[in-house]
Amino acid sequence: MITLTIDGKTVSVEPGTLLVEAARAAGRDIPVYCYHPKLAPAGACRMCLVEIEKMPKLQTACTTPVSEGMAVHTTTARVKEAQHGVLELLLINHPLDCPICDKGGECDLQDFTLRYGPPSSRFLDGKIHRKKALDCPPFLVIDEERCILCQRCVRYEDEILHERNIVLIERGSHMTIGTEGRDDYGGYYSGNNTELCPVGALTSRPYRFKSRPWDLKMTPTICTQCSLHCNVRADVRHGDLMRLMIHDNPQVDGGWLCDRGRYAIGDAKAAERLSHPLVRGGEVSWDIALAEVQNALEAGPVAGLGGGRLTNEAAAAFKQICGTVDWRVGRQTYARVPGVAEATPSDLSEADVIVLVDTCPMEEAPILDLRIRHHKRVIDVGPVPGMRVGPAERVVCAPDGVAEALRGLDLSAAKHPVVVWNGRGELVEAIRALGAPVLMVHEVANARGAHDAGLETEGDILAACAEGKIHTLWLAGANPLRSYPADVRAALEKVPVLIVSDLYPTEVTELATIVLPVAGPFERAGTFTNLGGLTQTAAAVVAPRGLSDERIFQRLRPAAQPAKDLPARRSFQGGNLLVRPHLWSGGGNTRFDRTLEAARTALATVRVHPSQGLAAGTHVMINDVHEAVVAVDPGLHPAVVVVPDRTFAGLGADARLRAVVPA
Amino acid sequence: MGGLVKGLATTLKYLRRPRATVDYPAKERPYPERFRGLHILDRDAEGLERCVGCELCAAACPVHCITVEAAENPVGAPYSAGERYAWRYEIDLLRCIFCGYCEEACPEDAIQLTPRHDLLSNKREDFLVGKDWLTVPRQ
Amino acid sequence: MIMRLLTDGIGEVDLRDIGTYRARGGYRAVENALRRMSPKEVADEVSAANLRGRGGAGFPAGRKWSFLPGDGRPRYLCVNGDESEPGSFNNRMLVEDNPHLLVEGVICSSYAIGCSFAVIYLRGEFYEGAAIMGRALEQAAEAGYVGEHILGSDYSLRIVVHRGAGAYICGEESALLESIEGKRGHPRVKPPFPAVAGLYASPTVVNTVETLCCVPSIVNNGGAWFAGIGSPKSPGTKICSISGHVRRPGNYELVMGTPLRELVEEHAGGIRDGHRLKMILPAGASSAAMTPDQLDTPLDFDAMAAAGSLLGSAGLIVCDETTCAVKVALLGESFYAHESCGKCTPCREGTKWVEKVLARLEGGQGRPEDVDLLKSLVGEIGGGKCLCPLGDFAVTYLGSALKLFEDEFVAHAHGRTCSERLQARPTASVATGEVLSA
Amino acid sequence: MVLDPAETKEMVARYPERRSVVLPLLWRAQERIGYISDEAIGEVAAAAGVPASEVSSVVTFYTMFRREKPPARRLQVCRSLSCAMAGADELVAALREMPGCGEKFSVETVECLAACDRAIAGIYNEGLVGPLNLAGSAKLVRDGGAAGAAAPAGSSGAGAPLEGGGRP
Repeated sequence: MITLTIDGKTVSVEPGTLLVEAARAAGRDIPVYCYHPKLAPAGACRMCLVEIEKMPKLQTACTTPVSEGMAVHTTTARVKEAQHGVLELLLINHPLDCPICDKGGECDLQDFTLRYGPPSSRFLDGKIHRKKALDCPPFLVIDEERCILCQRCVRYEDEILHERNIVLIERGSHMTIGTEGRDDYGGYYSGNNTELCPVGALTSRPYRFKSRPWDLKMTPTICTQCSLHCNVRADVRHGDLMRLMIHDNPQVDGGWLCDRGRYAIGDAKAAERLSHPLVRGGEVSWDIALAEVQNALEAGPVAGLGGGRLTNEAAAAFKQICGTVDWRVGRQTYARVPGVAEATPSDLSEADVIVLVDTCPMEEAPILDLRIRHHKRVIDVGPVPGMRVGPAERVVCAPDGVAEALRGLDLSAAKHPVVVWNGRGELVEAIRALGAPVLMVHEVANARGAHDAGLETEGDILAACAEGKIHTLWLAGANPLRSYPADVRAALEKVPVLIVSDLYPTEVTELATIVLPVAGPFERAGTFTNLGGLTQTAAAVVAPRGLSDERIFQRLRPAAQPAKDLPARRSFQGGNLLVRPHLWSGGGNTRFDRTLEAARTALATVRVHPSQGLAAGTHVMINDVHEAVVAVDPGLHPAVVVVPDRTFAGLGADARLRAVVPA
Repeated sequence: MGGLVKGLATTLKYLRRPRATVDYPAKERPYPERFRGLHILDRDAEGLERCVGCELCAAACPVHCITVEAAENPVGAPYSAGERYAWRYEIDLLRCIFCGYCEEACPEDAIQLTPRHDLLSNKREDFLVGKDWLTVPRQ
Repeated sequence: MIMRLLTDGIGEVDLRDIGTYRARGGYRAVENALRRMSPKEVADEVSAANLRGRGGAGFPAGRKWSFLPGDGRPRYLCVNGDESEPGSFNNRMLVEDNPHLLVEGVICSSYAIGCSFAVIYLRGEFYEGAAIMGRALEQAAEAGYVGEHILGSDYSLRIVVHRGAGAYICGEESALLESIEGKRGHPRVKPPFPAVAGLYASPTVVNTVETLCCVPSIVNNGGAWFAGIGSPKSPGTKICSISGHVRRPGNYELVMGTPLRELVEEHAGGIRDGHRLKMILPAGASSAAMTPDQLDTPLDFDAMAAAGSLLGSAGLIVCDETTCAVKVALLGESFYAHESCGKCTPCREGTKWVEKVLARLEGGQGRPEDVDLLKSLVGEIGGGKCLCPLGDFAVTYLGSALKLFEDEFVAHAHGRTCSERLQARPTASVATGEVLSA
Repeated sequence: MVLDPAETKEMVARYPERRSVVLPLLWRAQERIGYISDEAIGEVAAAAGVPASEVSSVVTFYTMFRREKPPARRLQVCRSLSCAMAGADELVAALREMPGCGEKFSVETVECLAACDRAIAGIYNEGLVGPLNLAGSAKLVRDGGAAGAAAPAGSSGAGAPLEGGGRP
């Protein structure tokens, strides 16, 4: 430990601690703009100049590490004069449009000017005017005039994302930030910039002019868009969810959010939301609907599908009510690999080798990917590249050759290997043979919780439906028509009573006998278990539209005869048309969220290998029904074609791709 | 007896004096220019709303009688100069104490307290006034 | 006193030809070093020579080399040939007219510090210099001085010429490294210094062209010999670039410690006819002005610092009495505002502000409070408040001029202009084809 | 393709790390087509292994890189101290009044060219020229090529006595 004094106060900190952090430990606040605890020191803004005894010049507290016996002063006349100077200079070209700025009220430039700044400006020589309210789709709005060029965003792009979506343009007093060479942001993590930005230069389109910070009621909760469960702070005004902010949990999210998690706030206000229970198409009261449900539960063999959306409590209740329940609606078959140690997101930071098994974390759990792309050694096995950013040793194999490729890996030299797998395909034996802890990436948000609640069953419920063995099937937030290929519709049509509890009218509510509108995310409280086995609480921050799943199950009695003797599970993987998760298409209901609309492209993208001879941008038809546009990806196995999950209904192993000549 | 005379004399004296009351509402007593009466939302020289929906009035209001919600000006047909305007601006006049803090807080001189003071209705909801009531008409 | 250590033969023979260069004893230092000396011995001679960096700061090269940690990481040598300080043009001459001397210096120095990859960073405007340097390296490689197993020894060295592209800031060593790494030329936070984490985060020495050109003669003649030349604390020679209102502007290689007066009056031929000296900016636009009464200051690092200015890279700009101190400040400030990299606040915002105020003063739109404003801005930008020295450079002349010529600033602040004083030359229109006298 | 792939490969191999090749390749692109096109940026980015946006950002930092095709004749006049004291501003103003400025030729100001002994110094296309006078530089931008009074200078020193660096 190193002992030093800051403004006469003695403090002991770890060696290597920067003065700005030591000062915080001593209870002194040193104003900073460019400094950010998650970014490397830049020394750019010069706001944190302090006086250190025996040093002739003022030093930046954000770049100076502590040393033994150092005597630091943060409030001397020289320091105050320097702070004065820096703020005066920062403000000369600032537009001072605080009244219309979204950052007003939580802006460091406002706060520090009030605390450390000059009372008025001596600058009379005409401000430099720049572009304002520059849209940077899908979510960012850039205001070049307000920017103080602290370069936090630019460094975040470089150091955290290893992308360069926002860069510095020009130099000197002409310098600005922007997306040089393109009009949109082009990444999955733009929203963090709005929080990193100490001023109102980077704000978000969905929150634009929505509220003032002092109007907001702020509640910590979790995001349930994917299985990582990043911690968020939900800001509510007048009962409406205005925005989600980072609520740093080092074990889970490391203090970052992806754009889907941050901006998926439109459910509560979506016009399409189901408002009343429906029985055979007619609106009824909850009492009548639940009585019908109870009758159906007692009329014959009952099974339930779903659970990935449910809280742990609701999942347990679902299991109790239906008896035979399976959360595995999509292609995933494992929530954890039996007999293998479970890894946590933090383990990724410790790992020396990471093996991606036919998994693309950037699409399936984007914040997890931020921990992976830093790594020097990532082995990326599978027909589709799992790493979009950062170096990786690519092991390309055919869709059915993954197990074989894994057998070729030798991890014995690795001290701390971690395997990342999404639980798809028959790979359990091959993965177990690797002998490394496994971090599962789940297809649905609470797969791990559903697994723990016992929502797994031997055999195939949908196949049982097709064979007429099920009388009442309850789909709780599950939509097999989007997740499963081809012949599911026939199976569902065979079920005498189909109960669907969901937020929106979907393909399955059309077939349903009874439809129950349920509370969505941020409308219901409960616990969720993430991919690393961590259970956290979600809060209800806005008024529910519909009853929560848990409340519905509480009002029912268990089914008389849960379905038994189900046929064996079928594998849905096959052929070379691979259906893979895509951030903006995942999670079935994303398509209804208006705030996310900006991120969705008009046409889905199909990825093919260059050897297929299709040029990027070519329009293709899938099964002569779905139109899509081609992207060429040399990282693919030459024979495979990748389509985004939950985008094209009813794709079987026999799906065909046909190029059409662009108009 | 003396008292009666004295009283009558006073009455007579006041009879000749000008009247202290005015014939309201036919006539109105002039108020000082800075009298803090009912609010208006002013317009700028171009006829655009001055209010940009910054909510500082609402923040300054000690009785929380102002509600503002802002939005982005529609392209081509802006309500106010610049990027932002208030699509909702409500004052609960029954709660207002006419302290004038809103006027002081306003960076755009949009909300102003006028000498007008005719606060009359027999329905409570009439005292919850919105933009249509507050905004001065275009010249 | 003129002593031609680095410029010997320039203007007389074509030293760009390796044959000519070798005929005059060139590449002897490489042979001496590689055949007869260990790397440590070469470094020791340079330390003994007390060779101080010619780039401006005057830091001893031998000490700079000694900071390299021996932790197995590769080491690099970067030659700073980004000469951009207004007034300084001595490196250009060395690069264009004596390229093999630099190559020889680079080889000896690389050998001394144990580096096998060296970069000669030349400013982008040196189109011809880069071509000359490239040819010199080819010739040196053919002759076996550069490449694998130099002169049959175990020592191998690769040298590349890397061109800048118009950025004064790349003369700052860490910005130069960023530029070599293919990035924007933003100075880095120090520490770590380049010696510890420089190019590709490896130990790196950055020396300027002239410094490295001194090395061959030190290797050939020994450090003690070099240390005996000129001022005891600043030994050797210095190529002084002198320009402005003198009769014979040009480069003059002088023994360190030669009085300023000798350079100005003897070698440069004195002030142009009919005029008298007003001030000298001894290290280009970034130095505090010196006045005629300081002409006897010896040209070495310490004496110039003691006189309140600096030797820097010795790019002297001489101004006669027709020069307006405010106009000079404006020209300098526009330069720094243009060249500020923009990374740190005081330099980015401050230089532009000062430029605007000075432009107003110069254009007759001054305000009485402007002089105080300028003085205060000198304090806000200077005094080590910026990330790199550019901020200090940007206000050094201004700070000195505000003291020396305050009356001129005050006069401008009250609306008087004297810009016509700078336009001493007859101007002419294109139509008449009349020639501007030059 | 703006760049020659074989040459690019050779240039990448010169450096211990790939991304150092950004500036050399940008120069090569500018030599080939006169400016840095979007296509060139893409090729440089691919060769250096950095995102195109970053290459683009680097281009905007350095003043010598152009993003647009320039006129055939370009004169850049130094405007820093010594040259300004010799009348660079007046020279530039006069040249800019000439017909064809901006289309047939361009006159720009640049900062110090390290040729103060040849004030007023300039760069004509890619060669140093100076001392410039009005007649010579006018002829240069009008007719191109080497012009008498503004003959492209050799290097500072060679062929002229060192002590008398100033040109006649």
